[in-house]
Amino acid sequence: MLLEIENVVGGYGRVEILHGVSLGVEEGEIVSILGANGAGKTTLLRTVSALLPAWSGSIRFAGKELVGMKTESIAARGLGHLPEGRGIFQMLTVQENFDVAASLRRDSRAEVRKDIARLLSVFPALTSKLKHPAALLSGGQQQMLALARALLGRPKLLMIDELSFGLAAVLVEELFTTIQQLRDQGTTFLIVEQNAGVLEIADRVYVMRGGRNEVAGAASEFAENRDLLVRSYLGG
Amino acid sequence: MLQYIINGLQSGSWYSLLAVSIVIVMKASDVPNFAVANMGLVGAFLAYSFVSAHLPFGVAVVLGLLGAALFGVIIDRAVIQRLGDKGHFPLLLMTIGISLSLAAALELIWGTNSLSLNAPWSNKTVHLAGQIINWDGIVTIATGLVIAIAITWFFHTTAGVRMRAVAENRSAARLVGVRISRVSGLAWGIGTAVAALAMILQTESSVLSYTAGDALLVPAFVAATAAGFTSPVGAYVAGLVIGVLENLTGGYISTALQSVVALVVVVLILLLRPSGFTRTALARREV
Amino acid sequence: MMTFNGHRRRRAAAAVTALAVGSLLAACGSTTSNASGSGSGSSSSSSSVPGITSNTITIGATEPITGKAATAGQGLEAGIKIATQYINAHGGVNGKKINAIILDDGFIQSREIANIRQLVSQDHVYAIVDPAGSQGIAGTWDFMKQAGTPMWGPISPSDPKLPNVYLLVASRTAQQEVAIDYFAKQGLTRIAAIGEDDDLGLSLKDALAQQVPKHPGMKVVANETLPVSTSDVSAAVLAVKNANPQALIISTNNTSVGLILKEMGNLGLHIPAYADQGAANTGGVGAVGPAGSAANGFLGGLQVDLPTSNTQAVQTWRAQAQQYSGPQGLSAFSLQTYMQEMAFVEVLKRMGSDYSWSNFQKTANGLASNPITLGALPPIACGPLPDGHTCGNQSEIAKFDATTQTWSVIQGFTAPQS
Amino acid sequence: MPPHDLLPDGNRRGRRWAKLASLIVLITLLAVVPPAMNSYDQYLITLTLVYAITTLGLNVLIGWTGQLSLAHAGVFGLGAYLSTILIQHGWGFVPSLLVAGLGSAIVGGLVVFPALRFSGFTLAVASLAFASVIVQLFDNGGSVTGGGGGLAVPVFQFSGLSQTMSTYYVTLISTVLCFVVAHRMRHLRFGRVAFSIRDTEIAAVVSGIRVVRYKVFVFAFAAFLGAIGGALYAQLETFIFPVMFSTNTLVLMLVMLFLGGASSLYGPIFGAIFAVVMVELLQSFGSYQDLLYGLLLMLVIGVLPGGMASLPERLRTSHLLGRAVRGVASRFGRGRQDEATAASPVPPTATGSSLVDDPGDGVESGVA
Repeated sequence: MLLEIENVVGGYGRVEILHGVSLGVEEGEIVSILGANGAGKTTLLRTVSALLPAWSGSIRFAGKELVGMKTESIAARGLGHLPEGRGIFQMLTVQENFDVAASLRRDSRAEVRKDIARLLSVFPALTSKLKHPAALLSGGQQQMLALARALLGRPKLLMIDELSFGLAAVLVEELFTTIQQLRDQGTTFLIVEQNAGVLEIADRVYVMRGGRNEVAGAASEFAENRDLLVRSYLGG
Repeated sequence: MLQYIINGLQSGSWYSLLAVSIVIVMKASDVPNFAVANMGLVGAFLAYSFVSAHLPFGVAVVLGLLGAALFGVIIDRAVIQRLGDKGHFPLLLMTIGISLSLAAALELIWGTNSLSLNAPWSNKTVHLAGQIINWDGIVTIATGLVIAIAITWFFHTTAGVRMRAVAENRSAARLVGVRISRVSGLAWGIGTAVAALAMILQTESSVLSYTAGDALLVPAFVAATAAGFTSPVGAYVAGLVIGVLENLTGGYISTALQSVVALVVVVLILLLRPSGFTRTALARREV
Repeated sequence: MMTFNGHRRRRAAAAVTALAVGSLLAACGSTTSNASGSGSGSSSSSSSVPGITSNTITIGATEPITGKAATAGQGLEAGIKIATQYINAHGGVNGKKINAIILDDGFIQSREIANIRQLVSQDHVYAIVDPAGSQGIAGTWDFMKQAGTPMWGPISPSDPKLPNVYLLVASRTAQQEVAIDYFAKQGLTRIAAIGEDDDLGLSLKDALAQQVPKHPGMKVVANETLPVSTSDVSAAVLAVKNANPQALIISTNNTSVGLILKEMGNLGLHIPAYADQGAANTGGVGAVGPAGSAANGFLGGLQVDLPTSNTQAVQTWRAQAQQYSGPQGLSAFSLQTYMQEMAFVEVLKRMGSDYSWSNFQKTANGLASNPITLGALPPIACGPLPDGHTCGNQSEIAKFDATTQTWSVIQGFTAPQS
Repeated sequence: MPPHDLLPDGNRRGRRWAKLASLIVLITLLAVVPPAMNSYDQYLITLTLVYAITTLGLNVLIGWTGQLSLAHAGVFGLGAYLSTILIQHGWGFVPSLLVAGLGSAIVGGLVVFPALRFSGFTLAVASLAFASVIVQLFDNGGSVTGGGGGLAVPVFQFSGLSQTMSTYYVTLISTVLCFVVAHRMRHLRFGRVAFSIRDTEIAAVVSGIRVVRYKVFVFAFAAFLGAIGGALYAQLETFIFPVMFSTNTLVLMLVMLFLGGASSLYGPIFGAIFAVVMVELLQSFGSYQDLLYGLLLMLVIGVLPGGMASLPERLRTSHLLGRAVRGVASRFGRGRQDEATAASPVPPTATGSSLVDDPGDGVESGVA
């Protein structure tokens, strides 16, 4: 297991949201977490990244315990997190957004530059916008920047929170395809989604409800069996 | 008139530098540093001690600034970062506590008498366009300008870009591996050094005492606010505006009213332009 | 005998207060009303007059030993300590030793009031001697009147005309009036003024209103008011310069005086400038030190002789003050409270064995016919109210020489022209 | 959600009675004990109560609604000056107290107009300017305000009582009334609205609450309390001058507020006790007292970021304890949620509001 979450309890302030979540992601997989609003998906990702404290339980990444580590150290270990709302620095230019993300890189600047060039070839729309403040990008371009920026840190596993949010269906489709390609190049993905379209690229699926992971299975099962999906969302 | 404007630019430069310091610290730590003036005084008193130990003025100032920067880093590590996730109010109160403690400590160490921090240009004047201009005024205004440019440049270096990223979105910056504690330490170090520069300039042209910072704090915060707490250039300009307004008020209306009038005018400007003096503040608001 | 048992008792009292409000708030319900808590019935209980026992007389003072006026406060504290030490070493007063309780008020009004109340109602001092006269002391007048405790020589408030309050030396206003007369004598008629936006500035306004009309041809050409504790005096000095005056009178805190002198030097405004003793810190370095060469020729008022004077009285004080280990022992403030406490002891000696407050008042009110002359102070000649409790209005003027860093008296004790 | 809301109904009712009873005991003690004290102790207790009322006003403003308005020292002064001037012009004490309070409430309500436009620090600066203007009025009020020289205060006195005790009882009665009113408001719709303004202003707007109306009311109520505090302060000090209402006083108020606990109703009382008692206790440390005061302040806020009012809660929910409870609870499975909620590792603090305009931090919104 690349990422192993075991019986994690946590939440905001005094409010417990995660009541004991357990799940795992194997290297090279695309795993998706589905669930309605308020199911605790975002809270889970934030807890994994130590943006929220885990009250109890264990989170291991590549064999190392993450609970107790700082967010930036977790990122440095190769666990990327593309947060809800994208986390783009709006007042920075696109180039500067990349520069910040290069904080994670320990290799040469030339390497980083090469990577940026490669990412720009994946997302050509960004090329002409390098000197523009990110605030001026369209929603889709911002999502591309967020993805590209997260990839610049060369994560072993990238957690993505609501990739599809607020984007046109065509664009979502395009991004999903890109993710599939990236997986083929060796990146593992854990994707939180409300959009069931993710089932087309995911290997496995967990469904969360009320702060617990209720159902799990192969993505194909869910894709074929809409009934199962609906039931897992609504309970029963 | 010219004389009032030059005097205004001089005192305005003190406010500006403190305001720039406030903005830098605010960016990295998201805390309004009420201790800014007294932390700057640490550098001024150190410089004074080095001058008293017969070091050349320039060396003494550099050592004072370094000492101040180190002090800023220590405060950040020992106090601010420990409270980092506890929210605004505890941090705000903590800087008040730091300020009170520092004033008391400075009084204990350097005494209650006003001291003179003498620069090579102290008490020297130059005649310009029929006006008598103090050298310390010229040096202060020039230094303020240089620092404003330098800080603006800094915010486009890698470290500066990270600081801006942290200011805009702390969590997102951490998620891409920016080490908050380093950024915070850097900001407190640079910020305190800039504040120390302000206090060295101010105490050189007036007197050095542990209460020297009190009168500068409010105008400095007003300047920082006018800049929306984001733009060092805005803070710099706002500081100068306040300084000039104060002196013109003092000269043509009443010295008793000079601080109030400046404050009120700035508020009126804010009422007309809630975004402050700068475009960046506007951009930030739209986010 | 220089004890500070007041502090220990104060701690107890504050603890009781904390208990009374705090622990009751915690509302554990177990509080018993053991809260008379003031340790009141201590040494004074044997006598009907507070603060007097068979072998001690307890006096109290509150001074700004910390805070913005610490330089002055520490000097005022030093003088009381030095005087007390000296008196006790020489047998005390009629065999009784002086016990001086000195509290710190940090130059904060509410603490000044709390201190006076502590001294009177908890420490049961016989009299308040030489408290600092900062603005807050006016908040104790009502209380002092009700308590009846004598207040001897508060440093420089205006006279509240209360039966138990005696002002020994020239007020700020009186000093400034003397300065106005002095300028008139020099033929200087265009007068400028810079005052602080509090009682200091007000005293100057009073002096100008009183005294300028007495000199034909004299007029106030500039009258600037500085915000309290500002560090930016340039606009005010520039405004003064533009009015083209022949002399300047300043009534601000020490630091501002220094800044004003410095700014005058920078602007090339070379006219005589005067400040009263509190503002100029005459005899000390408070104002002139930081001003450097710009302080040359600066005129400072004196309520009490220069601490560098060679009169017998000042020499005796200086010999004592040199032994004093605390700060500001040799300052003019120290000399002032020292002399005033000496005068207080002189009153006590004249009272004989009857220490009642009525006798104190009778003795003090009778000084007009037989003033106390100590050498370093003008004669202390208190009389009955309404005006008699301003026991002296003469002041000196000294000039500062920046090259030798010394003060010298240029006009001896003089009263304002009436 | 305060923890007692989680208690079963009967238990909660019991605690409410216990609270009420202990409050009555407390007030009775405060009524009967001080006459036996000396005037110094009486002064200190009165000063504590005056500070408590004043800080309560600031608490309503900052602690409840998160509006960082810094006009409070000015409003405090306004209460002091208005009441004093009215009494000097022959008004009775109680009417002048009330008129000073209401008048200041109207003036304080005016601050709300910039507040509707500004938030965070911009409001702070605007309100600070407002306070400076007020203090300037004291300074330049000629014979009406006494200018920089100040004003002697005619003190109200019950016949048969000393001046100090009269002021004390007036202050005690005022304190009780102010806290009762504030308590009622806090637990009525008003208080919930105020808190919702603080926590999520946008949500409050969306949910149809007329934020403007409530803001005006909050600012006015805060100014009322501040002015009552100021009027009583004038009675206690018997002499007032403009410098008494400067930024130093504001800093003291902020210290009392945050140190006591900004969102707790009783926080101001703890803050006031600290401010008054510490100064007196530390006096025996001579020249080190200011340093100790500052360091102590830093220490308290470092240990108790939620202020002193959060201490009991903090003790109840310390990390170790919280973990232990959860550990046991999770073993038994049932009821885990409630217990863990009551004993979470993060103590509640009054830290929710943002002093600076929200930086648009999408990721963090919701944490605070």
